Amino acid sequence: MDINDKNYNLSVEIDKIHLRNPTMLASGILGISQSIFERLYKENVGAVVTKSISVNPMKGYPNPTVISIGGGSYLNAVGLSNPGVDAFSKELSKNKKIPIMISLVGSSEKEFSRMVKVFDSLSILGYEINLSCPHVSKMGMEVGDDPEAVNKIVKTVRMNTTKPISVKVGVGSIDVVELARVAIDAGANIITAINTLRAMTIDIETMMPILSNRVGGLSGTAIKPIGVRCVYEISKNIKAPVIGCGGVSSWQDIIEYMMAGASAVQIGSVLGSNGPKIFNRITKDLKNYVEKKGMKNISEIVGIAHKY
Amino acid sequence: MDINDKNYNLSVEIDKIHLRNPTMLASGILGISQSIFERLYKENVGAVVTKSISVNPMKGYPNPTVISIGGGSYLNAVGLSNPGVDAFSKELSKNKKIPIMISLVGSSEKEFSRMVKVFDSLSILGYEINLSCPHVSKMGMEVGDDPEAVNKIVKTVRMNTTKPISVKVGVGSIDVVELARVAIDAGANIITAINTLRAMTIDIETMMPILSNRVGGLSGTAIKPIGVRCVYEISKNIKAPVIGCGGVSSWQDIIEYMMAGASAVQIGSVLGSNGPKIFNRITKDLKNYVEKKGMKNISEIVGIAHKY
Amino acid sequence: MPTNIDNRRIVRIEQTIVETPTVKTLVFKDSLSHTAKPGQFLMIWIPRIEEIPMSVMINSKDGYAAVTIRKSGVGSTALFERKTGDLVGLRGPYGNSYTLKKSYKKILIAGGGTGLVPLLRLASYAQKLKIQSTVIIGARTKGEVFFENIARKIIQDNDSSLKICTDDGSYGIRGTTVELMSKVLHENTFDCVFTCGPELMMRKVVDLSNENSIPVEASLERYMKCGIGICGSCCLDASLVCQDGTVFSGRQLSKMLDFGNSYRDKDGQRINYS
Amino acid sequence: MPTNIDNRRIVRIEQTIVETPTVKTLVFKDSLSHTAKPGQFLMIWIPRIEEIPMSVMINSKDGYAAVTIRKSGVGSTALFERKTGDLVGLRGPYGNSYTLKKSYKKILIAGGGTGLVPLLRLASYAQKLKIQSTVIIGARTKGEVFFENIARKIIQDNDSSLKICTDDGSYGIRGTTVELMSKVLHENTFDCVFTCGPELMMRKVVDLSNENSIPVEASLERYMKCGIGICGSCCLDASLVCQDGTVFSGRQLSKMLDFGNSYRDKDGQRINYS
Ligand SMILES: Cc1cc2nc3c(=O)[nH]c(=O)nc-3n(C[C@H](O)[C@H](O)[C@H](O)COP(=O)(O)OP(=O)(O)OC[C@H]3O[C@@H](n4cnc5c(N)ncnc54)[C@H](O)[C@@H]3O)c2cc1C
Ligand SMILES: Cc1cc2nc3c(=O)[nH]c(=O)nc-3n(C[C@H](O)[C@H](O)[C@H](O)COP(=O)(O)OP(=O)(O)OC[C@H]3O[C@@H](n4cnc5c(N)ncnc54)[C@H](O)[C@@H]3O)c2cc1C
Ligand SMILES: Cc1cc2nc3c(=O)[nH]c(=O)nc-3n(C[C@H](O)[C@H](O)[C@H](O)COP(=O)(O)O)c2cc1C
Ligand SMILES: Cc1cc2nc3c(=O)[nH]c(=O)nc-3n(C[C@H](O)[C@H](O)[C@H](O)COP(=O)(O)O)c2cc1C
Ligand code: FES
Ligand code: FES
Repeated sequence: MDINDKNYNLSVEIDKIHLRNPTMLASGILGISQSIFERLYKENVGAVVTKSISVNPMKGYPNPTVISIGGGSYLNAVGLSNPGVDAFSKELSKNKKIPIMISLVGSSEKEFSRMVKVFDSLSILGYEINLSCPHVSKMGMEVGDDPEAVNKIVKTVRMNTTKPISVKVGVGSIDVVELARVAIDAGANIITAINTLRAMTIDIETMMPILSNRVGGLSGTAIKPIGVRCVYEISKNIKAPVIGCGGVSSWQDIIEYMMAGASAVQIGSVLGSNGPKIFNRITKDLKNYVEKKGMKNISEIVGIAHKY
Repeated sequence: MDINDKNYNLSVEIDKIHLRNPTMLASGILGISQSIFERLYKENVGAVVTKSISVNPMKGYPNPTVISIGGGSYLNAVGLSNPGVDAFSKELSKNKKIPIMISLVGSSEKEFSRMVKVFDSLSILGYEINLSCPHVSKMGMEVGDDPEAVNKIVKTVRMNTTKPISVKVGVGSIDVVELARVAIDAGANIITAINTLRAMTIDIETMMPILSNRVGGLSGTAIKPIGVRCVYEISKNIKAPVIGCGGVSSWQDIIEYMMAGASAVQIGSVLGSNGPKIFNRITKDLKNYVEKKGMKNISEIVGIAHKY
Repeated sequence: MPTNIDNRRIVRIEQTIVETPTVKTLVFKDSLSHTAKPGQFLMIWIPRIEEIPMSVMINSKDGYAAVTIRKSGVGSTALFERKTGDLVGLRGPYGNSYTLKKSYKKILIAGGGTGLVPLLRLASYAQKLKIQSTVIIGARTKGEVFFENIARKIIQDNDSSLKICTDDGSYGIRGTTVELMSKVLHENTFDCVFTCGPELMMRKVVDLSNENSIPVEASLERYMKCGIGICGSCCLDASLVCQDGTVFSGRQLSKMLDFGNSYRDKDGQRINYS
Repeated sequence: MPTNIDNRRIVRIEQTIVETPTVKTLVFKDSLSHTAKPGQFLMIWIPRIEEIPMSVMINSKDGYAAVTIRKSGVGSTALFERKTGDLVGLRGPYGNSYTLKKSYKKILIAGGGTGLVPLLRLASYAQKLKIQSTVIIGARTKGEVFFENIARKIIQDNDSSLKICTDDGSYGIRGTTVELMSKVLHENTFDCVFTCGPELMMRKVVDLSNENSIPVEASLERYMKCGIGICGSCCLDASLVCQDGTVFSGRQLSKMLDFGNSYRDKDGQRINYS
């Protein structure tokens, strides 16, 4: 890469993936439109992850599906609504320069192999397998909580692609480090941690759960210390790059995740209050940080907290 | 109970326990001093839970052990410091009128039976078994994640007392409903949910984890939607009263937990910013609520959200 | 009183007004909505049924606001059927708004159906700024014309500036909004055109304004889940209707491939306007 | 600039001042600490080693503050050994403070060792309010007397109002703080007595003041983890030293069973003062 590239000292390597900077768009956030991906790229995002895609289109749950609970935290139960593999491969068909990871969700090996076969000819970085959506039955976390299913699905995806595979883990009812180990042993290259945590909120005036699905996933500020802990524990115990995710809203949060062991960091909910321009602001702030500290490259800090 | 008691319409029953109102002090908060319990009782607390007590005194971890992370959330890794069963039974020996539950922690059946034998002659309501402390090895959650150990420990405590037993569960690596089921099947009467969630924070200036134990437990505002979800799921699936805990800072939070299925609600971290007088304020607010809604008793709303 | 627009407020419906057999206005108390800017919308929660975006209707009573619903699918029908005393939740107002420049002397407002909701709020703002408005209300047929009285009251100073047209000529002038607008443009000059209504109509209004080199702004609708720029379901080319809109300028719209051509369904698939 | 006292600030040690071989003052920049009230304390983080409570020492340079440490166990020794340029973390200032009433004309300040830290801050506040202070500094022996110059500077208006005593008579007057105080009380009248130092000394100062019907306030120490009223480790009877204290009045203290009698260890066991 050109040493004059203004992002040079922010560039990171995650397995075989090279990114101009460590920021990524988290899955499910603005994640269904190539035009939006192009806009985010202009705003300096390092890479984008798509909404989790399933074999068939899914309408998701009725609204309310996304609610702000204050303090920069959110609950969502969108129900993995997505246009399905065929419509979505058309959406991305003209992609050339945007670094895209496709998030996959499904309930059987067959579904995953079908999707990878369709997507693999596109110009994409690789895949993120969503094993951690906490609010859709027979998909996401219900798969992620079953090590045998994880093993089979990751192996299936591995057989169908040479591109890097990340497995997205969450706080479910199996230890996050164990889950990561199963995924890496089955052939995944990267771990993304974490997804939302199962949560709910009840409106006390009407006495009713607010989300139509009643239970959803907690994201945003509230989960940051849990995400940092998971990244720290995974990177301490598993030999694979980790992508951090959960509650990031500033460059300081990115640095904290990287010090805990993340090679790159995804940003989700905070787009709500800040819009796509947050990537531009945060990458500028990161550049300032790296320059002020006199680092050659930001990845010098990856996992540095493990020293202490 | 006298109908003229000013708390009459706030009184709740949890198994065999009668409380004048549904507020309780959470374990580990101000929980080692009989004088403090008396002060809290004057402030109108419904009941107090002691710091988790072990057979031997424990110094806990070096400081920092408790840190505020902003927005009403906290991380702690006190390491279950406590004076041990003998000193603590002396502490409570003169108790007459304060409704106290003793929280117990340990790593073997022998330890639990030893403690219950000492405590059972005191004037106390019952026990809360802490199976969910996320940051001390061989105690708390490491026991709680092992259903066989849970079964044995609860059975042991059951054999040694006729007083009500609550088991405190958390978000670990076994499903919270499953854990509650094991506990109730083994003879527990009540479930307390939830404890703190494993989390950490790194100071980016020094690049070091802040807690001396590095990893600790997240409490306060951040975890409320997770606590509400756990109470909702447990009370939906298990036939036993549930005590809610996690992130409560107002009367509205108490109502939300009760609508989710909690018969009483514990308050912890918010004592930090509000002091013991918060019990007085919240119980007044609850009384206003009950009166405004024209309810005979606050327990009318327990689990009401399950209707929808 | 809540100051954060994301806070969900539970409000009681204080009054219901039948506009047509399928259109109803619900009045409620909410100070944040009362001061919404023209073009902004609320997310209205019909508990345990749906949450749907609704433009904020004007209500002159201090602290009060309203929404006007056309009954269509599950959510809007449930909302339509709410009675005085029922509770609904709401959050917002969200989105940007029409821009009324102080230099404007005369503006053209063209729309129909519930598209009039933000336009009437705009007209009342214009009136306060002493900007003269010509309002075109278009409908397919007489029974679908509503808000005529409200519009007349707002632009009371000049009766001739309210023009109504129906496709079948059963009321007002026969013809479409765009045909009528074309005529009006020949006879008058305007500083800006503002539109809201069916997208194909708006496409034509925007094209016509662009051709006549008149600034134009349109308020768009897309399928919305979050309303706050997170979920992406409301995307319109590279824009988010909830966060970057709902109001876009003719300049922005003329570069958009989706505008007047396609929208996205609940699952995010792109669907072409027939 | 952080406005929430709970926010952890990482500060660089700008200066170290050796007071005695085992007592050192560290100066750093922190505006919140600069404006701490007398009696308030900081939680000082020595990264990866300990976090310990420390009273805020006065520092006249705007935006700067200091702490004065007596080297004892792991944490205080590590802090003692920090050099200029090293980083420490801090949060606070926490706790209540001594109360200086405007009506006061003359006060007695009695303490020793690092107990002088909050007392000197108090003396400088008193000076600003034009309240006359008599300061008694007590120590076991000459080598343990420090802060004499700082104290003299603060109460510069009246040299005779600084009195120093040592148990062994190696410096100043021979005798204990309490003995000296007893003498001073015979010769003068005071509106209030303020004390900080070893608890058994404070117990005697409080008793003596109570006997003489002079209002008295003492700043206490207890083992602290959270510093913010959560953990309960600092309990003193039904009070929390971190939240309700550190300063208590003679009236409050005279009702306390723990004061001067017992404290709690790191594990919460009650230990009697020998
Ligand atoms: C910014 C904005 C302002 C609006 N203002 C008004 C108004 O003032 N009055 C009015 O009657 N209508 C208004 N609408 C349209 C209204 O939101 C939809 O008609 C309503 O959501 C239909 O819901 P449903 O459950 O009845 O429809 P469904 O049966 O669920 O779906 C029918 C169609 O309604 C539309 N729709 C459904 N849900 C949504 C949604 N969450 N967001 C957007 N469109 C949806 C879609 O086109 C869908 O195909 C507005 C829409 C937007 C985006
Ligand atoms: C409000 C307050 C203000 C203080 N101000 C000063 C000051 O200005 N200068 C000064 O030198 N000392 C001050 N201290 C005392 C100081 O905090 C302790 O001496 C110090 O914490 C000892 O730590 P250590 O690791 O060296 O001791 P350890 O070896 O860990 O323990 C030795 C003894 O020190 C005390 N101690 C240890 N940790 C704490 C703690 N977290 N909180 C309270 N006491 C503790 C206990 O009595 C313990 O038995 C203050 C204490 C309090 C509570
Ligand atoms: C509205 C919404 C939709 C989401 N959809 C997905 C999804 O489809 N697949 C997925 O792996 N994660 C999904 N997530 C989780 C995010 O990718 C991310 O893991 C989580 O929100 C934590 O990051 P944040 O705190 O920065 O938002 C979604 C989150 C939100 C808020
Ligand atoms: C400083 C601190 C110490 C705690 N110690 C214990 C403990 O000893 N035993 C226990 O069961 N829970 C302990 N907890 C957890 C609380 O009882 C409670 O479950 C948790 O803090 C969530 O409630 P909150 O959000 O209201 O604080 C502790 C929490 C804190 C903050
Ligand atoms: S509705 Fe979710 S981004 Fe616009
Ligand atoms: S130090 Fe924790 S309550 Fe005082």
